[in-house]
Amino acid sequence: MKHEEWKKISRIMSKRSLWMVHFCTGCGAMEMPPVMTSRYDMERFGIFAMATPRQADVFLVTGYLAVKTLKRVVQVYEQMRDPKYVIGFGSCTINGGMYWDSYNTIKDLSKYIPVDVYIAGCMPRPEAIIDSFLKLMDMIDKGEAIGWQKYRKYYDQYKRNQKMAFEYRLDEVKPIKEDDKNES
Amino acid sequence: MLTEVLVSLLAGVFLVLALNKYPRVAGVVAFIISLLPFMAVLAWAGTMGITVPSYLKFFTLETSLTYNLGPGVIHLAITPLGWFFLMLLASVFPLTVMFANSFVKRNAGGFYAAMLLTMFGSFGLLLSQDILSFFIFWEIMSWSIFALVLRGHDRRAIVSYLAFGSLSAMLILFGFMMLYYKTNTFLFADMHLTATPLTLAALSLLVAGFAVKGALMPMHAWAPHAYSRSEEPFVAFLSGGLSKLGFFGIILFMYGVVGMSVISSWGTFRGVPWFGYALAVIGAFTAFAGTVLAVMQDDLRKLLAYSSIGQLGYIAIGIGIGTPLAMTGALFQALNHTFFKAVLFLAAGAVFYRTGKWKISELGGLGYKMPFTFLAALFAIFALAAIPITSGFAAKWLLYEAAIQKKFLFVTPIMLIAGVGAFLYAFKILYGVFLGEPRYDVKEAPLSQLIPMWLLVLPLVIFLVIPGWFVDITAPILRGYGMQPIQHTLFSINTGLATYNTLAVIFGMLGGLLVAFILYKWKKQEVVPHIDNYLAGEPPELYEHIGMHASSKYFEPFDEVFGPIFKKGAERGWEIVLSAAEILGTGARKIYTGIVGDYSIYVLLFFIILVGWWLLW
Amino acid sequence: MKAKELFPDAQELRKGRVRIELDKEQITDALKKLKENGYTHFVMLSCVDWIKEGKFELVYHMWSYEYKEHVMLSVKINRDGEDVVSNRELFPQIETYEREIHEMFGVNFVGNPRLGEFILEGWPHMPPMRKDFDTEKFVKDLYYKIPEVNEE
Amino acid sequence: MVMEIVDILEKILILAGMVTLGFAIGMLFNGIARKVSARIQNRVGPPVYQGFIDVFKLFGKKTNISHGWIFDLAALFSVSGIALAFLFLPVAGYSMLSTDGDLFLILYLLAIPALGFALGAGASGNPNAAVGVMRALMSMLAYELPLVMVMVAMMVYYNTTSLANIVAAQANMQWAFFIPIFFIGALVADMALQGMLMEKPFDIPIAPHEIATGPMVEFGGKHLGALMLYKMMGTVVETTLFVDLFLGGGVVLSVAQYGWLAYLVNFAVWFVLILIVFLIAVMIDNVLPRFRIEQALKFYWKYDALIAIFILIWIFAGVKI
Repeated sequence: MKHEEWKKISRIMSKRSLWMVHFCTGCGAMEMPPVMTSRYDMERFGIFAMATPRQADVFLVTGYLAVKTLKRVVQVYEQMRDPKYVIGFGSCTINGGMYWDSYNTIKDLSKYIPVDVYIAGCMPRPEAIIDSFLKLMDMIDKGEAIGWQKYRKYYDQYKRNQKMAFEYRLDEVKPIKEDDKNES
Repeated sequence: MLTEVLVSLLAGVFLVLALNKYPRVAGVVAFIISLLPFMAVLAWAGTMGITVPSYLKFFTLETSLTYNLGPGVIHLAITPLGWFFLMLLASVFPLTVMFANSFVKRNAGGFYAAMLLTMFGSFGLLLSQDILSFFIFWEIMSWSIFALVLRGHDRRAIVSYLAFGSLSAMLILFGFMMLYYKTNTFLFADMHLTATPLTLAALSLLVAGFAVKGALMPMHAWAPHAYSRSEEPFVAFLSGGLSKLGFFGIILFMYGVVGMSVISSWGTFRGVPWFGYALAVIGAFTAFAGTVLAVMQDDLRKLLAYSSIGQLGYIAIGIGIGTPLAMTGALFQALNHTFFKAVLFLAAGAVFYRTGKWKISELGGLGYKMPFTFLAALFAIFALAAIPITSGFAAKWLLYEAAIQKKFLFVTPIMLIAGVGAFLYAFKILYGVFLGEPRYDVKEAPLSQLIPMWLLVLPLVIFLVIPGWFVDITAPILRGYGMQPIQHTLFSINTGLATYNTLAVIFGMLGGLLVAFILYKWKKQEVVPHIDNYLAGEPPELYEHIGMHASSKYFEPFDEVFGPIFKKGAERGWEIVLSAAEILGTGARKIYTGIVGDYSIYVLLFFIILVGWWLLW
Repeated sequence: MKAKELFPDAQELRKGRVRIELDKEQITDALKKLKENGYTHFVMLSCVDWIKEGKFELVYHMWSYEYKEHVMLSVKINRDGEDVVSNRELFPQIETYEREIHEMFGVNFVGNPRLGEFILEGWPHMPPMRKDFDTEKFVKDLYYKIPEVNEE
Repeated sequence: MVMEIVDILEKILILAGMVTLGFAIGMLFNGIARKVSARIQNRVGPPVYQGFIDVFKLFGKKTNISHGWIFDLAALFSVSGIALAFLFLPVAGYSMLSTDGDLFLILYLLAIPALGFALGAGASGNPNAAVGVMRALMSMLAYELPLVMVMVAMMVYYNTTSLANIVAAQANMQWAFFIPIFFIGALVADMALQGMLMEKPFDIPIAPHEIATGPMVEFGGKHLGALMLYKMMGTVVETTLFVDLFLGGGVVLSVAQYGWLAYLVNFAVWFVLILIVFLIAVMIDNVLPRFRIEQALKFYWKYDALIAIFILIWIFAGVKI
């Protein structure tokens, strides 16, 4: 079998079996039960809720993230194994939502960990959640869901941003040197 | 040549005592002398029908010897049963002495002297052919064990060993007196006993006396303390080797001196002599209770001590059932227990040597630090839990088969459930000591401790592959008691109920491992540090001061269920014994008044009774 | 005895709700008195920032199951770092509220050993609940200025 | 000599094929169980081949983590141990290695993957895993008592400990299920099977909501894939054990009489029977809550074992010696 075909099969398998770990700090967790249970039944797409990040493929961040929770989110994200995907859930992960001026919540999740799919809305409907998963599947199939590769590639930038948030203090943004570029 | 062996063992005792100031030298000398019994085993192997290459025969030994010591005659001879148990003891003994070289620091000469004297007593005991020499050697062995228990400086251990040791000696002495009264001879061979109540009483007393050394359940109370408070090399020898002498005694007198036909003529219960049935039930109870108590222990040595009690119970079951199958199983279990328990006690000693801790809840994560100790202990634990990738399984299997063959409907489930209970405490040792969070930054145990452990693991592997060989070794013993050895080839045993083929298991396991290995090597992996653990998202740094090792009160639900039954029951039993002892003591206190006049009256009374008895008789 | 009888200058806001204004030296005695007279439930300790007066108002909320009455003991202290005595011996749960108020407003409670980092991890700035802390400016200066990940 | 080698190779091929089939059935069962649960909960549910996809995906993960070589032993021991246990079972009356072992061997072979798994879970150092293993071992202690009681009763009744012989005896006479005393025995063993399969109400060892799937908490990627294979094969092994004991191993046609047709029919019947046994367990799983571990122990040792003792007494009184 050719390498390409093998990769294709592998992609199909991983898109049909998305095990997720959801980080329920925000109000978005409330929308998950209907999605999982008989009304919307996400298991028919092979999506299954897992208890630990070690077993999971998809990371669902439901709602706002305080800086303190961001530490846990990063911890959990780094414990997941590649390939791994992140879905940002609700307005809070996009621009802070109703917490846009809170001193303690981050505003844009994609600055700290790579997000593959965002779901807009406050709250997003269960249909929107399912739609986002279908979109993610589509992206996996086409090889577009490459957040985990980005995290590896721009690891120092993500780490720098996380550090700024954790310390509540802007570091001077160093211009990317030519040597660093070559290394990454 | 036998005299020379015995004399050099005795001479060794004094030699190492003289070398007390140079512990290392004493250790080496003791090790060289401790090899003598093993050489004797090899020298006698030919007479047991086992061919040993000539370069392993260091000297030739006469098979029997008689010493005329004025008042009595000591008859020594090698029998198949004696040879088998001598083989067990003699293979463990030099290795424990070797282990002691780095382990025992304090008054090492005394330690080696007492060890050699113990071996001397056991050596003579296993050879003796008359009750006089049997008792003399038994006492030498028992008292030198006492000397070693004394070194633990634990009052409970010393007092309980002294009490139970004396009780055992007393019971055995009474049994011997009855036997002598009945037959008027010292020699085992000349005793032709018949089925009388006196024989039954004598046999019961003897079995009860030997059960003390074998730590069967009502007589076990000394064992947990003595096992857990003495030095590990000695405990390995005590649990691995010396505890088998009790079963040697039971087999010798039950099947050798008294004989199966006499025992059967007292009546049988469902095809098994009720004497044996009772012994099997006691053994099953011991196996179960020992296991349950082992699960509840936190002290590593106490856990191993109770586990010893539990595993020895299986031997009693086999002896009790008394069919060829059961006897083979019992002897096989004796062999396995000798080796795996010695390994476990030595591994515990090595862990203590490096960390200085005995409590399971204080240890942890040593598997990566001491990998060779861990692997040896893992093998021993597999043998203990009777996992079919060591020889431990074959022994238990034979016992189960024997029990089913004799339709032991209620004993078999207890045996099986005790076997499952063994998984529980086996994992407690594994997790609590070797797995989990690394708490100590220690080195691997020294080579002089690793070599004994790994040499002791070897038989467990050999007899896994070739159980037929073991049946061949024990065949002369069974023939001696008029039993037919069980059907077997080199790699498989057929019991009439089923077949056990080790080759199928081994090759199946190897094939499975191969497939699993290929599956597993398919993808690369990276090794992460221990601290990188999923803790519900909490950063692991928070856990640094709490620790992530969950081994304290590990089987808490188990303790909650079984604790009230076993601990309280045992406590109540001891309270009764204690109050009885107190009543006796206060009674005795009234006699020992401390007034000289009273004592003179006692002496006078004694003489009057003596004279009166002589006149009236 | 009811709070009204214990403290004559207490003002009853409405039925079952009493407000007592005290100096900060009296607070421990007042709490003890109330505790002995049936106000056994210490509900919470809250803090209000009166920035124009230059005061922090600490409010101790008590509840009596006997009289079904909610008593608020109000203490005003200066904003510029005036110390207050900790009452953790009287009601152990006060400790937690004191830690929170210390973190969010910067009030120092003398006698509380655990005044340290509580909810905010590694907060280097002014206590965020004080009214002179400009949240919007802080957010715009920090979160909106964290750069996007540069994908080149 | 050549013939012997060809014979051995043929045997090895058949065994490898059977093990592969076993794993395949296990994966299929996983999908069926999820589909049935979904239908009970009025959902659509995943496709029945979901188990294949999941295992394939787990083995296809790009990066895997390990906590050291002791951790890796779990993957090796669990897959090889369960495959070995499967080989020693008579499947639809067809004996792979079952004449070389017996029931006791199978009981102890089932402990190899369990202990190997426990070893890996302990080596990960996660407290959740340690708690999960403790619960798993205790539930093992709990369900084994009634199970071995019934097994001992059957062994004494059929006067053999070999599972192959028990299956053969049932093919000759009647299935043990239809003997009244062993019908009760089958009920007792079915309770034990519920614990063996770790289905509710006895799924406290892996309770995902309390201890994050317990022993499996640190396993991901290929390690988890190996454990999934073990669990899936475990369902096949355990249900086959039950079917062999009580339902005659699914043997309806004699091989001597009908030849290859008998094999085909027997395999079909065996498959249907283990599926039914498994689905009963899944259905019980779907309607019951979860026991705490000491409650599970008390349930098995008080009620289940009591009925088992009744069976033992029956056999004790009835069998002539």
